Amino acid sequence: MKTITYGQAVSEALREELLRDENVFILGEDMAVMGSVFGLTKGFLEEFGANRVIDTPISEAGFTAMAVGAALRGLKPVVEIMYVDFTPVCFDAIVNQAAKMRYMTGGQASVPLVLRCPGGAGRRNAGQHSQSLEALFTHIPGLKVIAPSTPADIKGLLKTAIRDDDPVVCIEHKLLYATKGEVPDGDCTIPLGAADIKRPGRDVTIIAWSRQVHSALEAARTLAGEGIDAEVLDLRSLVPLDWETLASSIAKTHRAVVVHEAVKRGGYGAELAAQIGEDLFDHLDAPVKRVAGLNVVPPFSPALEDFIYPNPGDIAAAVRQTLGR
Amino acid sequence: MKTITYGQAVSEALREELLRDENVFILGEDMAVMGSVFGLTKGFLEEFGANRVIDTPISEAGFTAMAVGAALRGLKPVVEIMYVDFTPVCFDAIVNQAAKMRYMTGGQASVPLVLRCPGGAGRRNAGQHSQSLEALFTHIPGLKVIAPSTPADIKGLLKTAIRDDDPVVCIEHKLLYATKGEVPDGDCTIPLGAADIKRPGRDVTIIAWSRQVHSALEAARTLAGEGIDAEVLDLRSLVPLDWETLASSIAKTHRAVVVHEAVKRGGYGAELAAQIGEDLFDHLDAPVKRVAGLNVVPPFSPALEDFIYPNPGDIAAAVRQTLGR
Amino acid sequence: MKTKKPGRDTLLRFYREMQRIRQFDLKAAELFSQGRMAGNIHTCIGQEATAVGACQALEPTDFITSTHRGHGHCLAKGGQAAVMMAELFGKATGYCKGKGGSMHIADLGLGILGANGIVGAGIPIAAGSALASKIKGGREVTLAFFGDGASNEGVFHEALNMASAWRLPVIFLCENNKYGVSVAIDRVTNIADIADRAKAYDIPGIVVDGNDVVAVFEAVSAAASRARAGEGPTLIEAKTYRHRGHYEGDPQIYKPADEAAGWKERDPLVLLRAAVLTLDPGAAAELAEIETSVRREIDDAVTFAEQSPYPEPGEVVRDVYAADNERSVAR
Amino acid sequence: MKTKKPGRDTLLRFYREMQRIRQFDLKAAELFSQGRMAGNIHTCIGQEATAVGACQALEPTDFITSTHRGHGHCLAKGGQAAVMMAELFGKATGYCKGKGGSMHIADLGLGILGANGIVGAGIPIAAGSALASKIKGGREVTLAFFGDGASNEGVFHEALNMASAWRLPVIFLCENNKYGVSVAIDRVTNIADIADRAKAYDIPGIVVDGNDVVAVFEAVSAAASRARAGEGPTLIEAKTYRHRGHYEGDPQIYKPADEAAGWKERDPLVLLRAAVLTLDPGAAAELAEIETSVRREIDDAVTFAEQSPYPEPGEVVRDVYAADNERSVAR
Ligand SMILES: Cc1ncc(C[n+]2csc(CCOP(=O)(O)OP(=O)(O)O)c2C)c(N)n1
Ligand SMILES: Cc1ncc(C[n+]2csc(CCOP(=O)(O)OP(=O)(O)O)c2C)c(N)n1
Ligand SMILES: [Mg+2]
Ligand SMILES: [Mg+2]
Repeated sequence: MKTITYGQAVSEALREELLRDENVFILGEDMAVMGSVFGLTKGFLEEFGANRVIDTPISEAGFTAMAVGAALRGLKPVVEIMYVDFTPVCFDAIVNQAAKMRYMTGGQASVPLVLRCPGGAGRRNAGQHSQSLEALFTHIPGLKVIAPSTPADIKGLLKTAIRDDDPVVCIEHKLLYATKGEVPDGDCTIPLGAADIKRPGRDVTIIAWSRQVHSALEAARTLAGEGIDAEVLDLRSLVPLDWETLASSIAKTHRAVVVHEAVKRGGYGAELAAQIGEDLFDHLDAPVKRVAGLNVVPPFSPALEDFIYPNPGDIAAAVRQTLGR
Repeated sequence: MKTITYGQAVSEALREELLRDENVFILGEDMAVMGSVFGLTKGFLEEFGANRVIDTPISEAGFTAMAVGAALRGLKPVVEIMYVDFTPVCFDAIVNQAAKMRYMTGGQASVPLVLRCPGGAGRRNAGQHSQSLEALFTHIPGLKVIAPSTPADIKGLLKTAIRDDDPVVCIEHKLLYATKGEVPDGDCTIPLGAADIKRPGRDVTIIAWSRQVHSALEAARTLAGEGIDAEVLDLRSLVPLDWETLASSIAKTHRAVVVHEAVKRGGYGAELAAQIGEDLFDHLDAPVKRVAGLNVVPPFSPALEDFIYPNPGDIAAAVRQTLGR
Repeated sequence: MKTKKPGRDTLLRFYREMQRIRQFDLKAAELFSQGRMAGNIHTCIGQEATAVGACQALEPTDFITSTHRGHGHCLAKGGQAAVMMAELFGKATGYCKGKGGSMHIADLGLGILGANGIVGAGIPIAAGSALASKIKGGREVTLAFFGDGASNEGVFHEALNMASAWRLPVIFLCENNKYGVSVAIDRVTNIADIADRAKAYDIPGIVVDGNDVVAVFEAVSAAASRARAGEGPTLIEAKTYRHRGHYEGDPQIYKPADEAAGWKERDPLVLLRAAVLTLDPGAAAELAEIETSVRREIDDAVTFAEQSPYPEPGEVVRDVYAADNERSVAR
Repeated sequence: MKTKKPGRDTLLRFYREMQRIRQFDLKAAELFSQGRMAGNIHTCIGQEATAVGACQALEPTDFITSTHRGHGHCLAKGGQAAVMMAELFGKATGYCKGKGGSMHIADLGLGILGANGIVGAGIPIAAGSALASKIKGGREVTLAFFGDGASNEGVFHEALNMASAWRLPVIFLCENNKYGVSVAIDRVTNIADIADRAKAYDIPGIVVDGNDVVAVFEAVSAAASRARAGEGPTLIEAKTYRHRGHYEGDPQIYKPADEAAGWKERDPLVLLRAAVLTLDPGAAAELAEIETSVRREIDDAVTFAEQSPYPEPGEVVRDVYAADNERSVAR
């Protein structure tokens, strides 16, 4: 065990996979000479050479589709789209190419591509640099989607994603990069589709992913002081979904609050609330509450931005409401 | 009143708006000389000239963004993206430009753009020509989304959409073009955000839009024979949403089934089920059921394709289940 | 480097391949018009010389990406008529188990990385395959087929630029058949030759008669040599014409009345037949034999396709994912 | 047609405009480094001649689209320093009520159709504005500012092609400052001059010294005349350099050590000052006066920005939609 930042965990995962498998390579803007704008691939160019760590021109649609082509040839590209907000520029390559190749070819083609997408608000970067867009990907069959919240989880899941034969979209909240946590030594992979109970509890299940796991944990600490024992379930992987862990948590607590930073309307929380409502109706003692982003464009002003996403207070309030307090 | 096809209704709406407002113009592939691949703009080039009915090159990202630019200048572009499946090619123009301009400029900019998107399965057109992608748009604040099911509705709503100051995505199911219905004479506009009860009923509310309204009506007829009186609520407009009509229907029936052709995971039905579960929990006598597309890529084979979207039998079965029969 | 002129036997091989495509597409059009085939059919009748000239210049270990109008490309790269016909029928024995249909034929073993229903999408995928060859140090070349219309998509620009910057072993082969559906390319583009766009990337841009199989063969051979020598990509524009509609059923009101006639005279099969007979006036019997044996191949393909089973309903939920398919399709 | 050489007074006007940009951005950088400003700041220090030369060649009724590095463009097109500074502070008095920040400055009344955070996105938006002029029969010209990096986005290609095909009154002005963030343009593009890409669309492609405000002014004036005469678009490449990092805080490890020095000597303000003094050695006092008065303007802008109120919390849910805003934001 050692304590490192989330950014270092990304970096270690990438480096270890580059070392392990010569088919892995990195493609994206500013990944080589600069070592990525978030400093995640510093030194990689020197260590792995210009064939395995590639600085692209600003041509997201082209290079993401090129990654699909390289993946069809058995390579394992790890592409960074500098901000998840830019994925609309290369959306066809993701949605109509990477996601659908296997099915459309009757199972012949594999696209073992990882798309790393830094995302999220809180840095005063305004409308086109602050979105949480995971729900655009979870709606597309053929894509897997992960959104880890801790250094250990991002390291383990990113490594697994790189080894996976399907395209995986990896959502990395930019505000997590500097956060620290313990990471196991060794190969520490984590399977896709395994949720993690970050805090066990009996009264309510708070379901979250990415940065909102930390808000949920903070809310749970506050609630503990009020005698409310909240379970915090970190999905980690949205597709595949660990329904078993989720269902058994709710079977125990009978109450669920789903939390995400993305816009509420059509967020992945809607899907979870719908499934819980449909399949666990008899277990529920209260409606499933969602605590999510406002249905607005991210504003720039520091005086406005913090209102758009949930904070621990919002989560605690929703839990109290769910419990009728 | 006259009886025309859905395709003719689209055509009439476009023509009447071109006549009414000289700022309206049409932009897209094969819209002028060919009169659109669905024959919807036949004769327009002759009537309105090459400045108002424009054949574009195959450059969706470019011409959709150009429509944004023209809209910023006060024109009212009506863009056709030949299949909604191609919107990922121009997704940035829709998601980061059209949708966000007003907000990012603090209310200065208007983007009165209509994006007509033929969509849907059933024509054996396989993975990249058969999707229902409305949920990609409903998740993006700044976009309005309509998905009318009848000639009268498409005519009235498309006309309103063209007059609206916000970008509106209009989903037109390709299998509806040949369907017929009565359309009122005159200007017959319909406001955005007004649902329509296509069949009143007391036992259950079936919520649907676009082509699935017809499947729902057929299911309702079958169910009527079994003594089940289903209300069929056609949303028509997904954003804005007519929550009042929806809520009062459910307050009456206490049961809801949401139906859509789009892939179930993350479809707009999830959002509706989540909202109903959260806000109408006490009214509900049964869980909200969703009947929706399979979480798969659209297959080509006639032997497979019909399994991917709901049919009236699926809807009737879900209703029976909801009623415990 | 100069490849030597194809001789009589080579031309007969080309002729067989072009006949396979012609007859396949004529048959597909016929079956479609009879309602025996579903979906959409985009024939490449009139463009056979491009597909065959290009693929004959490639090695079996080379790769191609194709388009919505891809039957010819796939047959020319070694695709089996029967397996492709079965795919067009939506049968379990087809290239994609019936899941892809006409627009998604692929055979990774033959180097066919896939037809594509998104105009232009195959261009960067081909460049990506070439990048894989460069990274792995392989000598394979990848060729992207695409239309004149596709050259106006942004990914054309992006892929050509990256292929140039990284000297990738890729050939961009634009089949300029004058139209993107109904829109004549000269109505939406001001340059006479799409090949001139190569200047924007400092790569060779070559115009070739797309109805002359030998001309295409030679141009692609030269480009493949360049690519294998590490000299990077080439843009080739093959001027050609589609005799039929964009899709079967297209009334083609956008074509000037007199246009087709000239192109019919320059039908690539007519040209090649004449070329063969010039070289060897006694080859008529062999040409006829080829036509007959190809007819048999195509008839057998139809029989195979018709007699093949449809996929089981359960297939609809398979192949979405390699791992965890069931779970990820369920929820 | 030839515009006559700008005289002494015109140059002094240019100088004032360039000083406004220089001092605005220096001040913004300073405030940012002090933590008094949030988000990201992309200064255009070193590129002022391009912004000013271009906008001075336009009429007030003309339009521009801008980029993430857009302070200079917006000031040059008539933007008020105070209102822009307030926007950078996220204040209610800013151009976008604080909702847009540095990357989204817009003033539709001044013809500023918006800065843009998506690289390349402004290019087709400008072409669309030009299409509007064509449809309406107006004589306005639209100019798109964009970087060297943006010229590798697909929309560059698509917009130039359509603008050429439709002869739109648009000017594509590429500010080639050698880098897209850390990536030198010559590492990812094989042509020496981005202007050469004009050949792919049969439009004029012109290279100009982007640090020479008169050269930029003349090139854009000529392009604007062409556009107004219905002769269509022009691609202009202005070679320039950014003195600071891509964003404030960028360590710039990717710049060769000796590179900056040469460009510092060719600082556009230094060049222009010298040009003015050559024309009129007695202008030193006037130049100094300009510097002082601009300093006052910028100081006042900061005061205005600092003293302005933040937007009310309720603003967060306004302006998403024009009609039905409340309902569509609620559900
Ligand atoms: C991105 C995208 N836009 C539009 C279409 C619809 N479409 C299919 S084929 C075609 C024309 C393509 O023209 P070209 O590239 O010249 O190929 P050709 O059909 O002539 O072989 C169009 C517009 C599509 N499939 N994908
Ligand atoms: C579509 C998109 N890709 C990437 C980015 C991140 N990004 C912002 S500025 C920039 C570099 C732009 O280079 P250039 O066009 O040369 O403009 P410059 O910064 O030099 O003014 C990049 C990659 C972005 N904002 N949008
Ligand atoms: Mg064509
Ligand atoms: Mg630059």
